[in-house]
Amino acid sequence: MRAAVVGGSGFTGGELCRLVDGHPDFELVQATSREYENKTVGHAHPNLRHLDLRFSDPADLESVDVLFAATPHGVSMQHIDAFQDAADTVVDLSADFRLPEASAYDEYYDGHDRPELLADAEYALPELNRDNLPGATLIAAGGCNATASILGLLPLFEADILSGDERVVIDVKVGSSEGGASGGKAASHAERSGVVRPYAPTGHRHEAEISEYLGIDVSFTVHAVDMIRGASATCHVFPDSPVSKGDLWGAYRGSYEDEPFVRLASGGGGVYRYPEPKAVAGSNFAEVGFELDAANKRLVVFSAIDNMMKGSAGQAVHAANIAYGLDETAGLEHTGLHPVGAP
Amino acid sequence: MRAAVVGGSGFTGGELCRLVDGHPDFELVQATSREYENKTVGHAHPNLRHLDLRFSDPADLESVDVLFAATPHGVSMQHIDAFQDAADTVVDLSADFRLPEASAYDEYYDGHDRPELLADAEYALPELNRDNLPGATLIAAGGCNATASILGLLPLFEADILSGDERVVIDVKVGSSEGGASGGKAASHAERSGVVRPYAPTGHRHEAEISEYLGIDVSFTVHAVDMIRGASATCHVFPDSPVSKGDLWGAYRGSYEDEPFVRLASGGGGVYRYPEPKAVAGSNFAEVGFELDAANKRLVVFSAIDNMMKGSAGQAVHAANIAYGLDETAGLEHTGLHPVGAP
Amino acid sequence: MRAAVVGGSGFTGGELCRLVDGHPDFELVQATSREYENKTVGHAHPNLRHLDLRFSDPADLESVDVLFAATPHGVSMQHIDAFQDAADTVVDLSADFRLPEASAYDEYYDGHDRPELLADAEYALPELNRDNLPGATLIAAGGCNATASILGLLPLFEADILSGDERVVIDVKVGSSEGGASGGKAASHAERSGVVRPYAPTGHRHEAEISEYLGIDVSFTVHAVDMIRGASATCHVFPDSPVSKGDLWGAYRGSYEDEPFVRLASGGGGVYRYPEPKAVAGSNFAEVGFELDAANKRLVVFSAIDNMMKGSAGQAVHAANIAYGLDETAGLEHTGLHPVGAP
Amino acid sequence: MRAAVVGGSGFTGGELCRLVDGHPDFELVQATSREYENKTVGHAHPNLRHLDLRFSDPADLESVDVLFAATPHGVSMQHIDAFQDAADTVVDLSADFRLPEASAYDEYYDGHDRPELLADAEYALPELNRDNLPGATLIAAGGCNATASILGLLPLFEADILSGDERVVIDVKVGSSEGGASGGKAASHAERSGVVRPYAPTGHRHEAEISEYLGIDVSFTVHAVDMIRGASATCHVFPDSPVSKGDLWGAYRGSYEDEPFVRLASGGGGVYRYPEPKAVAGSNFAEVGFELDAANKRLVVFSAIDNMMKGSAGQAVHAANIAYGLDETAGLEHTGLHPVGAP
Amino acid sequence: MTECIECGADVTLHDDLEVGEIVDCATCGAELEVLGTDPVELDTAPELEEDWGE
Amino acid sequence: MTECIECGADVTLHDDLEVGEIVDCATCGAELEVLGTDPVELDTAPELEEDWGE
Ligand SMILES: NC(=O)c1ccc[n+]([C@@H]2O[C@H](COP(=O)([O-])OP(=O)(O)OC[C@H]3O[C@@H](n4cnc5c(N)ncnc54)[C@H](OP(=O)(O)O)[C@@H]3O)[C@@H](O)[C@H]2O)c1
Ligand SMILES: NC(=O)c1ccc[n+]([C@@H]2O[C@H](COP(=O)([O-])OP(=O)(O)OC[C@H]3O[C@@H](n4cnc5c(N)ncnc54)[C@H](OP(=O)(O)O)[C@@H]3O)[C@@H](O)[C@H]2O)c1
Ligand SMILES: NC(=O)c1ccc[n+]([C@@H]2O[C@H](COP(=O)([O-])OP(=O)(O)OC[C@H]3O[C@@H](n4cnc5c(N)ncnc54)[C@H](OP(=O)(O)O)[C@@H]3O)[C@@H](O)[C@H]2O)c1
Ligand SMILES: NC(=O)c1ccc[n+]([C@@H]2O[C@H](COP(=O)([O-])OP(=O)(O)OC[C@H]3O[C@@H](n4cnc5c(N)ncnc54)[C@H](OP(=O)(O)O)[C@@H]3O)[C@@H](O)[C@H]2O)c1
Ligand SMILES: [Zn+2]
Ligand SMILES: [Zn+2]
Repeated sequence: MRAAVVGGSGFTGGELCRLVDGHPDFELVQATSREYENKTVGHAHPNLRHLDLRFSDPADLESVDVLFAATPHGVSMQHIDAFQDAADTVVDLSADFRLPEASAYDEYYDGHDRPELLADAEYALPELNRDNLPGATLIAAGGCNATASILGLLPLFEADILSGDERVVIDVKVGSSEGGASGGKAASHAERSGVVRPYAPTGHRHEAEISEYLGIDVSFTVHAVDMIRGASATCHVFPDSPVSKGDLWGAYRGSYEDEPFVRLASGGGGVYRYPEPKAVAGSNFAEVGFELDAANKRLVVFSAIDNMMKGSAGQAVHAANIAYGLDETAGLEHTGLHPVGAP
Repeated sequence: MRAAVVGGSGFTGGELCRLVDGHPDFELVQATSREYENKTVGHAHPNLRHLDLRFSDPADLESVDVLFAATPHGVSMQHIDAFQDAADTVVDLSADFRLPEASAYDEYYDGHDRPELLADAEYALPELNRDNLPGATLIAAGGCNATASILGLLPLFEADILSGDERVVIDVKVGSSEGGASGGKAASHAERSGVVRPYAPTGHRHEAEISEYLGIDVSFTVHAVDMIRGASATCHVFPDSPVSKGDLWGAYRGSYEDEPFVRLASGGGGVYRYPEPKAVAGSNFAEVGFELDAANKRLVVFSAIDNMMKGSAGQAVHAANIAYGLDETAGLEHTGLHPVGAP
Repeated sequence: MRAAVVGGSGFTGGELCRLVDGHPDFELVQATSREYENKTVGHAHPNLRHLDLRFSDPADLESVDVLFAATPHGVSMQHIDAFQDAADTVVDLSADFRLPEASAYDEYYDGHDRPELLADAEYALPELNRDNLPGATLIAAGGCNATASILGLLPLFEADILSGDERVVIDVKVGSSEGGASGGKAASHAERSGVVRPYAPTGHRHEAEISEYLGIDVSFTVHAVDMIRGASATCHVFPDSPVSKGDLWGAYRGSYEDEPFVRLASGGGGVYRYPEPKAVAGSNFAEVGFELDAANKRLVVFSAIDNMMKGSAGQAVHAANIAYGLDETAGLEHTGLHPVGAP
Repeated sequence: MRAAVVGGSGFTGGELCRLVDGHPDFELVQATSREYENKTVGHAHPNLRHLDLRFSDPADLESVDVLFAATPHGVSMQHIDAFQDAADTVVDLSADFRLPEASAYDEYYDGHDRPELLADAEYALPELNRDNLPGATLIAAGGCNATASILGLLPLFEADILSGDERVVIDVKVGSSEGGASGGKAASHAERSGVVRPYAPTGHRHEAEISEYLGIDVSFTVHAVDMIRGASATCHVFPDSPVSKGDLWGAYRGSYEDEPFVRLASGGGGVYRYPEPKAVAGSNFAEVGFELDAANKRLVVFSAIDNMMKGSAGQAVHAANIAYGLDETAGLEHTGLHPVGAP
Repeated sequence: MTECIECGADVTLHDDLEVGEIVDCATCGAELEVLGTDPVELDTAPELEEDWGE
Repeated sequence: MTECIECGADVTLHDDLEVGEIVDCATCGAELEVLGTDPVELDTAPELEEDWGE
């Protein structure tokens, strides 16, 4: 199948180029960039220096089967007709088609240009929405912090441990690639290295997705820490009734035992006892785990993903695989590295 | 005044050597180490290569005015008689004398050898306990995570915004120097770089100090992140009655306006809007700030310290200054650096 | 084909487990560890948590086609008979079979137990020794610093720009995984982060390999820097006769144009102009490039590899592919990531 | 004495503000910034939040005793009259007055506006030029890479081990603060973390300073590595006649034994055996050391500084202290930290 | 195949299992002690409380 | 005060120095073994060759 990446010079666009190129069923026929038009893809992404492809203008879209859009929020809603003219299936990585109600865009974003299309879009996260993906033609990959949070909490809802009225604090730690390739003073190496920096103390937009798909309001705070890839969500959960470790194992194994891209990590021995971004970096895996704090009637849920993969490009390819009835793991086999630094 | 550092080859012990050596009123006459006996202090601490002092055996204590003990938990309670024989004032950095009740040691630690001395000890944190420090002869420096947490929450209690029955989640992020100089597999550079690693999901011992000194039970979780120095506490607080930003500014300015080592940072512009460890690294400053999440009836309080300074050695010297009636900031003038990495 | 990894709990052993498991023609039937016997491979290597395999004792070797030994120097020469009994082909990652002359082991190491086998061994580096690998039964993967250095300099010899009498300074920068999983004080996160640390100022053992395979004595100095994976060699070369950039391009393209795992990077635009470890991290690629310093009659050659891949496990699998007549790139398709931190 | 910092919002300007503010004999009366005019100094430099000073326009200079200019190359030569009108002594951190000959500016820079002033300027490095600093009114702080290199090689010239005709390779590794506060894509955290990146393979401008002050042409290559502060120069030196370790110790002790800011580190035990930036970070110390490679008739000299201190702001204050006859170490007492990360 | 007593997942065990051996569960990582081999009986191994420092 | 045999710098030593003790030179870091105390005689201590890995 022929595939194009709009926004191919960006961070998630580069990952899409890599994944599509290495995918057994896809062929990368186009990657767009206005800034790097006519330059090789390797100019922007050194790991793709061996690719024989040059960036082209997003105004000249090739006819393809699937188009991945990795552009900033607002671009896809503006160009969606062109995207759909060029491709049978559009997978959008921005927030433009993640929420079903136009009103949510008014509240959390700057409104929506094409509200009538929202009903056509499917949220990409397979663990949440697998059943609706086959045959989907407009797919919206989830936000990375929302993905980590939803994956952590979902089993508690599926097992009726949470109903939606409980208090949930989500304390997220993310790497610098979340900000995209564009940079700025706060993103410079000298200012951004070694930080634990509250960057969205309250009111982060991903609250909208979590609220929409889990039906719960969450207290959400995001910190920038010193890694490049990775999003780690620590959910502090206060269920109304006491739960046991057995209940929790039942819930998490029930939801994820057959999931190809979720691994459970809750205690045990060795260096890596709970989910952490290093353990999944570069891969499409999510790690999820929990601990019980009986004294405080609290559960602590940990969830870790690579924001470039499970949190964006990998999730997009995973959803496209399902949409087309391909092997779910096609093109997503890389398991990550050990040892690995701040990847 | 003559000063000795027991455990001078360790991480906090090295900082004490540096601070005592640079202090206008103290003279460093002894630093102990069993492993490095007879070696120069610079052998363990390269920043002190210019010091003309060798480590000596802790069994041969010099007679001094003040003895700083920077030994692992359990050592001070065992050697306290020798310490008090050698020095008028003992400032202990371990947990051995932080809690007033022996029962707390039974619950959180492995009991206490000398419970009768607990009543003599003063908790070092001046912002909490300044009035009791002048003339104190047994001083217990607070735990680093507890110090960060207490400094964040204290104004809410002093201003009656919290009473002690509320739900408080404390999500802490710490650097690798917290583990001391001894190492181990999980502490190796390859395994520890770039992590967001849940290392104390529940039941961390510092809960005891917070509970003791603020009178509130907290839901406490600690993560290791990629920095060497620094502890950052994010407190998610749910007060019973609504508060305004004005109330909060009143509370925090009320508690800290005259404190020489607390800076407020809550919003504003630029790269550094909220407290973060980089901004205080190497200094004895704490940064404290907050944000209001009205939608969730939540306050988020951020607090950042250097665990080697405000979280241990700096706090110890600060308390000693007060105990002896010296200028509070003597020997603690270094303000930290900018730019700085993961210091 | 059935494959075993002796030393499977170590750093290069973990990479071998990953590569063998993902290889289309190999099946991972055994990974040994004395320390972690009976534990799952995922206990040591979190990225392999999904593998259904437990470590076993190296004393109980399964019968396999190929055995990879990833043990410290000295172990393979001691157990080589057992290895060869268990497997048709032995690929050793240690230095034990890299040098053809026993005398070199006397000079650079502590002698050799089985000098009579040295003549049977083939050096694994395909760019240097491809022709001798098909059918080889004892293969010695090169040292990582030697590999980086040889790849940088080889074209200068193949194009007769160097003859072996010239002065060559090699200034190497390496990551912490080079030291293996065992740790120690200098390897702790607190001491090892952010360093530029001369760790082998002179007399590094890899000089022996370079001298053996290129026929030149080099001035070799190795620095530890803050990355986990990666070895970067900067070769300062003073040829006897002037060369032009055209000569150099001719030499490097001549040697590497058809090599599946070497990419040239010499100037050009963008962020990544010359070889650097980030651009190849996680992959089996080497990047090689050069610059001319006419004023000083100097060439500067840059060469960057991932020491865990091209510098050890990847090179070993590459050589095994050639030995068995498989597709050279089988199991080594991962191209690395962008963006990526200190992987 | 009253002091002003022009370019106070930049990296070296921030350090000057910090040093001047903490200096017993200086009072910080002005810090300029066009971008941050009227904002507090703490807005740009969070470690200086407690300072009660706002940036002002460089067009409105206060009358002071000493003016430190921390502006990009070219600014001081343009505004030198205004600077000298405002202050008795001008200490410039840029390259504008480092070289005595206008021709050198034509060759290495873009020419010079005020060549007639070059003869008035004194190079700030006290270890090289102490005798000419007392009473100097125009002082040029050395380049950071040049400073590291000169400090490493100087004793070899002073002891006649080098004469100037020998081959010297200088391989430098630097942190990201060298690039200043302005940023750019290559300086972003995601692209700059974890690198070993050749950024000046050949032809670096600091060659001019080294050549001028040591009288030798050097083969100079600079790499960016993952630290914020720090410059480390490894000099590979090939003397014409053999030297012994005793000769070297004699040379280095002879040059530096009485220097307040140079420490020797050459072998010995422990983690920190040779000079490295971590050991001096935040301080005005330089560490210098060497090793003999008899087999290759080579000396390896290591030299490490903090580019923000000994490599710029600290050197500037040190020189100002000498110019005014103050205690050389006034305001420069901070000895650096241990442990410390990538400061 | 035996069930892990911590998380309930199936634990794959090797053939020559011996009483007293410690294995870890691949799902939850729990350290399990082999109490009997025929039938296989597992119990949580007394965990070495590792101090991760502070 | 005694001279370091490696670098020639003065080595400050403590009073109750004993034969066989190992001290390091503050200038060059060399490990020095005390061979005699009256007068003080120092020799390079046999260095434990520490492998920094590769
Ligand atoms: N980074 C993450 O972790 C992450 C995770 C989940 C979702 N996302 C979402 O993914 C999208 C891309 O993020 P990113 O981090 O990859 O951003 P990025 O690095 O800034 O890349 C943006 C890309 O979009 C292109 N672009 C920008 N404006 C455009 C326009 N008007 N028309 C066409 N192309 C345009 C840019 O190239 P040219 O300007 O050269 O054309 C560039 O290739 C965003 O919507 C983001 O929210 C990102
Ligand atoms: N690191 C932090 O951030 C931090 C913060 C707050 C409080 N603290 C507390 O401060 C204390 C020291 O911590 P650290 O991180 O500096 O530890 P560290 O680096 O491990 O140093 C421990 C020191 O104690 C000495 N020591 C150990 N056992 C001893 C014994 N039985 N008798 C005499 N000396 C002994 C050691 O030297 P020899 O073995 O050579 O004698 C070493 O100098 C601990 O109680 C810790 O909880 C640490
Ligand atoms: N790290 C690199 O970048 C790199 C690059 C090129 C070459 N190499 C070479 O590759 C080899 C492995 O290096 P590494 O970094 O992976 O080391 P490592 O992490 O220390 O691993 C060593 C492995 O060998 C096993 N082992 C140790 N002694 C053994 C013995 N006597 N018998 C059987 N197994 C034994 C260990 O497991 P148990 O002790 O549990 O059995 C462990 O699995 C070394 O020879 C090294 O020089 C390494
Ligand atoms: N960074 C180092 O390690 C290092 C080491 C040695 C020497 N140096 C030299 O020190 C100087 C400053 O370097 P830096 O790294 O601190 O740079 P920086 O962070 O970019 O700061 C430059 C400063 O100069 C000001 N400035 C720029 N153009 C100006 C103009 N035309 N008139 C007045 N002010 C102007 C800027 O503020 P506004 O634009 O807001 O006015 C800013 O405060 C450079 O010459 C550099 O070569 C730097
Ligand atoms: Zn289990
Ligand atoms: Zn000496």
